[in-house]
Amino acid sequence: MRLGQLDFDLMAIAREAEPVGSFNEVREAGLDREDLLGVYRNMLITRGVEERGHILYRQGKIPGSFYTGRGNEAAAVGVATAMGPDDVGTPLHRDMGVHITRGVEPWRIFAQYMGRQDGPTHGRDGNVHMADQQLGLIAMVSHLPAMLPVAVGCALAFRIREEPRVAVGWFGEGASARGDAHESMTLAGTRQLPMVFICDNNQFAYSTPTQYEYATEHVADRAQAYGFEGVVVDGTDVLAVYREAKRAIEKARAGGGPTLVECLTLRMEGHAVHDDAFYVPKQMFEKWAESDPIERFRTWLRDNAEMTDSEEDEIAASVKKLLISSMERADESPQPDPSTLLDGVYATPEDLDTPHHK
Amino acid sequence: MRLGQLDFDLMAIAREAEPVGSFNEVREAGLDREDLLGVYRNMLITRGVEERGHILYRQGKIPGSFYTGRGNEAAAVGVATAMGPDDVGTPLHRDMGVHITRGVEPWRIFAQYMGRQDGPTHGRDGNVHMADQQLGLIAMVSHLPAMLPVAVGCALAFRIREEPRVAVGWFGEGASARGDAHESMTLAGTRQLPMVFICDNNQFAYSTPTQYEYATEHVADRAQAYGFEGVVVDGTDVLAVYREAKRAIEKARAGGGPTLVECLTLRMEGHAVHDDAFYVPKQMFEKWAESDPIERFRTWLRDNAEMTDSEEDEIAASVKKLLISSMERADESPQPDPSTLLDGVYATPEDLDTPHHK
Amino acid sequence: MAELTYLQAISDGLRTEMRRDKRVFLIGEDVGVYGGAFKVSLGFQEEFGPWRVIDAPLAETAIVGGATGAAIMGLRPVAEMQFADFISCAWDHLVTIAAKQRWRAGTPVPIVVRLPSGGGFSGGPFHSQNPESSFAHIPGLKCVCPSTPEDAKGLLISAIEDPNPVLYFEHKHLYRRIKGEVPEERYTTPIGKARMHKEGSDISVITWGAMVYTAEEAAQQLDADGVSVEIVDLRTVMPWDKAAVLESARKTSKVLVLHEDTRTGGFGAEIAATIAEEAFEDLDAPVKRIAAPDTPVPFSPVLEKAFIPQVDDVVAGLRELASY
Amino acid sequence: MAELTYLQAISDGLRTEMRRDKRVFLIGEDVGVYGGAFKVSLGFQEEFGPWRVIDAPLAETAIVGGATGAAIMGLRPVAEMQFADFISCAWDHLVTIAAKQRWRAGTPVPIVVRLPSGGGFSGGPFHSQNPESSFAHIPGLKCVCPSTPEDAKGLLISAIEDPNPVLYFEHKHLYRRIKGEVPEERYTTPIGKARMHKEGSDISVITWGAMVYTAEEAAQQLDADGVSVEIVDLRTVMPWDKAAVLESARKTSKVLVLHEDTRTGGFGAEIAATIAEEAFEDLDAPVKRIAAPDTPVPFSPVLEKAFIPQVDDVVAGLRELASY
Ligand SMILES: Cc1ncc(C[n+]2csc(CCOP(=O)(O)OP(=O)(O)O)c2C)c(N)n1
Ligand SMILES: Cc1ncc(C[n+]2csc(CCOP(=O)(O)OP(=O)(O)O)c2C)c(N)n1
Ligand SMILES: [Mg+2]
Ligand SMILES: [Mg+2]
Repeated sequence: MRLGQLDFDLMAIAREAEPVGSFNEVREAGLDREDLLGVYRNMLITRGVEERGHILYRQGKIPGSFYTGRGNEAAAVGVATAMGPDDVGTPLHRDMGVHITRGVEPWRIFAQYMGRQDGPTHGRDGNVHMADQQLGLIAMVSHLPAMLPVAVGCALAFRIREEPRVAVGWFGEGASARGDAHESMTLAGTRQLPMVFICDNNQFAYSTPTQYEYATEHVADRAQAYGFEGVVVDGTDVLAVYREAKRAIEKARAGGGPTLVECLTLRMEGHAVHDDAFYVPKQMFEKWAESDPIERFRTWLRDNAEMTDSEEDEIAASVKKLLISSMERADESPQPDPSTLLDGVYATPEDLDTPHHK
Repeated sequence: MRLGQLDFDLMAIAREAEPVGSFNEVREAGLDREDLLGVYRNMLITRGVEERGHILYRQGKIPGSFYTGRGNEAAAVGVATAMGPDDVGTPLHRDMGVHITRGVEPWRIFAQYMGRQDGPTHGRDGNVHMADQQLGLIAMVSHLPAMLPVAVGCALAFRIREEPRVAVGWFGEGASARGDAHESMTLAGTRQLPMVFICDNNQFAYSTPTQYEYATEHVADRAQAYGFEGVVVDGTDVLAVYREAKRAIEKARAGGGPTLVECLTLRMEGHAVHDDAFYVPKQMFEKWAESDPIERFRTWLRDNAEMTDSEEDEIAASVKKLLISSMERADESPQPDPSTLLDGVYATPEDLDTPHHK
Repeated sequence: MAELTYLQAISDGLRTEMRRDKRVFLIGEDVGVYGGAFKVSLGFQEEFGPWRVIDAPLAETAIVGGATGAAIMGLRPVAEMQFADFISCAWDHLVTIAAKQRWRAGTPVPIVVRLPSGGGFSGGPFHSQNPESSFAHIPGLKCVCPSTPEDAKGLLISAIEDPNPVLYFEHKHLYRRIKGEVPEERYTTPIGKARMHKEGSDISVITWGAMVYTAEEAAQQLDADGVSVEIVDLRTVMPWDKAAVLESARKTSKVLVLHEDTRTGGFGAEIAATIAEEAFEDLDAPVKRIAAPDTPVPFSPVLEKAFIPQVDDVVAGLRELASY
Repeated sequence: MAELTYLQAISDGLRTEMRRDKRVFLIGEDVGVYGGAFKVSLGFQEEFGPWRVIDAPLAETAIVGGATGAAIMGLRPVAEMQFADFISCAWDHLVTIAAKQRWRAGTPVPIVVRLPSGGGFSGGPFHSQNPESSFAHIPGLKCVCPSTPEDAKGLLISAIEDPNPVLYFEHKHLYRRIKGEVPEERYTTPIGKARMHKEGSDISVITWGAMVYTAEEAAQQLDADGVSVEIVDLRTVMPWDKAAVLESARKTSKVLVLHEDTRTGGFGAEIAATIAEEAFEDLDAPVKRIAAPDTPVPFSPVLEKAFIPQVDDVVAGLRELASY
């Protein structure tokens, strides 16, 4: 269900991915029961971090604005789960699940939200403008989709060194309109680099519906225009997202070149806290609320992987405990020291003493 | 014949245009015999201007570098012939034929080449970086394809004012890799603006072959990714180019939205005078030399429109006369006055006293 | 006269011109149904329709470059950047085409680019910048930076009327904080003319945008010490009012140049260098510059406070000059 | 020591690093088979292969942004712009990501962007510019502008070694015109250190790039009048060698700042303002700036001659200072 129909013929040539059915199918895709419960847990943490963040914001503990990825938990966690330990990615402002899945500790995220010393950017940047490079993530900038050329550059490095690594770059359907998306896909496609493009298509760019951002049925239909495959997947189906991301990543790793995986969701909140999303039709919210990614996966786990009440409660409880202790720990983190403001504008040779730069 | 094959499957969804056969077909497309001889004459002038320019350059009369569009005469003249009097365009460095067809006097072009006062830019810019706005053309900048957003803006103005006018924007297959091309096509496609994109695909971007610039069979295959039609036409067949450009322009005028017309040619000289094009395989030059646009049209005119020897000689002679007198007149044009260097950095209200700005 | 906020004055100016001149239209991200990120164009699409208040794709080069094309065809586009920071994505178009087309090819480019700029509310590195100096250096572009509601309206109308590309820097931190009397009728505020914000005799402060108010608070403290501070609000950074600045410098013989953008290569350098060269004989002290330090804009309030010049910093600078 | 042209010295520096360090690679338009528009990398693809000398698509943001990604993964990319003018297409990437990533996220971005810049041969508005000031203002970027073959090699190697984004401005008008002794072995020239081009006692000229030679010719004429001119070749515009500049200013007490870029908001303003502020007591004359006028770069030789500062202009400026 797309808001506003285009009154001309559309190209539709991306493959539309099937939903995931049985547990066996998932096992083949490489996830055992423990993995699945881990995925579920990561989705709970993801939403929990953003919900708590929202509370902290309303309490006045978070400066500036505040963004969440509600509705995108399956897409973010699903893709991140498919990444290998040495793969790298450039997640965006709806992709908290990527940070969580890669292992960023929630207390550091709360510290980031609050602009504290222990946030990944030590209070220098806000909200999800952060990343732990040791976990293979690169911190986003506001400008969209300006991280895509950087992600493609990572893929280029892997190709030059002939390493079996893949770079994953995220972008929104709105940002797909910008030149950076085009130049990135052109370089990745012409050189068949080990790159996977993930489009978080949540159907709105702030208040702007998709027909003013692109003129195809799917963003993924454009992949062919860059010499690679496009896939559209239901972004609320974490297992389908995982399967498609896994295929794309392993294809890239095997030298098969890039894939564009479009995860279709709806942004279930306003663009940011200040936005009530009045411009999103009620029935759209209602319809998409029916396929809440977490509730959907919870049901699947109960029906297909015999998740028990006690397992479910245990996970919920441990996540809650984690979140509370994380908020407390973050709140103990000091404010950054203004006397350090000028430090690190320029890197020193010592900064390069990292595994990467050996 | 494309240099270097891509080792993966390509999308090919643009329509490949038929060559033009009979005179009747052409008449239907809107050209009578006199028009055809005019087209032929414009092609001769186009090549003549660049050949003479080349001589002037070797004589040291032209500063800086020097570019020609040899091999692109049919594409440029064909498209310009299809444009209506109130249509506008942003031709590039291979499109001398557009300036000629729109009526720019050759002596002004020679003056431009030589950096004289009577060139359209009065010596402020060089070579084809010029245009006569009274003739509906906008002067290109070096940056490619930076004029496309401007052309789309013209189309936007026509749409806002609901004028039956069309904007034509040129770009090379190499420049198709840049973000400006993507943003322009995105805006034109989502808003279905009265815009025609012309790709001068001469198979090289300086020394770079097409497989490093785009990963589709044709550049025009990308049109669908922007919600409009793509057409590939033999750029050495002036009548086929005319027909396809005419269709596209009238479709846009009628509210049918943009079209991307790709004119396939080979750049028959180096990128600029200093470049001997050693990187272009000899047999490519040989093959394409067989379909020289002017020779090809000359033959067609003799076979299909009974162009007589005397007509042919008369045209050749009058063109030669025009070129010689134009070079003389241009050579009489004074050098620009250095004391005027600072004039016109900022426009004055009087500058807006043009038909456009009423 | 009505009392309007700085934000309302911008809306008022834009609405006034759109009602008066059918050639004026607004294009930008979310300017239509949503009324723009800051609601400057709230209700405009209802009044002027979807083809004069255009929700653009997320594509700054298409927005500003498209504005240029429409302007060349005779319209009067106003392009809105959602934040000034994103103008970096159209920097190429502005410096390569918009700035040079008149001089090069005789083609005027009467566009206005609206740039919600400036910090002070934890916008972080990409929602707080003041990029005027990156444009003021480019011949052919004009840059205006109003500080009062009255000038915000008058300069916007002047910018739309101007036959050149004009970058209109609207300081976000003034949007709702600053109120003032604004004439209801249409009027213009001349581009290139400074405004005497406060007369004084001992030290001149040359500044613009939100720093005008920082300077004002600092000046009050120095008045208490019996030091009379003059504040010249530049209003236009390019072309800047050299005559007014030099006059003030010659009068007080001590000058502080103050801006919110970072120091090195900021536009204050041009102003300070010019004063030091042309008023050399009249100066009793070196021309002092106060600006943000050379770092990106920090997110954390404690860091941002250390970044953006504060009243105390200006007071200290003025005292230093007073006792020179 | 071999005598090399400025261009050969650049090739030599790049080849030296690519042989020494497998992490170094070159990416740009036509740098492979063609060897680059100016043949700096002629033969490199044969020696280093197609994945270390990469013919990129015509897409500057992909080239420079890709370099950033590869650098973050541990490589040492050198990105070539075909002409410095086209860096406008990657300005957003450089100021938004490359410049800020270290400060913001602790991620160094060790890239070099090579920029064939400058005029003097009728390149016109888009093949002649000197855009250093558009980057020197951005905290986190470094800008080097060598004027001699020796410095061209040494500064390129230093730039590649440097853990930051370094813009390497190579002046096209020096490529084949300027020859000099260049050590065959590997060496570095420190970034941020000026070079004393000519000692003198009466007037200091602070300059860089091709203007060093214009200043030299002018200085010879003044020597004839018995006026001793000192020429400081800045070599690095960001970070610039303030200590050396102030030392020279204090020594001669009269300073001319000279650059080929346009005047208003050019980097000369920063230098002049700093000298005027920090050497205020030592100056016997106002700090004078000579630069190109505020217009695009003209194509016609007669116009370009009126645009680029000429020896006569510098002589006149120096005489003016001498007789102040
Ligand atoms: C280059 C650029 N222009 C404008 C903005 C302001 N902005 C922030 S988010 C946003 C909408 C993005 O839409 P989309 O790409 O679909 O991502 P979503 O927020 O929907 O996940 C806009 C316009 C920006 N961040 N970057
Ligand atoms: C943004 C930009 N980058 C680089 C250049 C330098 N350059 C001039 S022409 C050219 C090749 C253009 O190829 P194409 O678009 O195919 O046009 P053609 O010259 O083949 O007609 C290049 C790289 C440029 N003009 N603009
Ligand atoms: Mg979206
Ligand atoms: Mg080409």
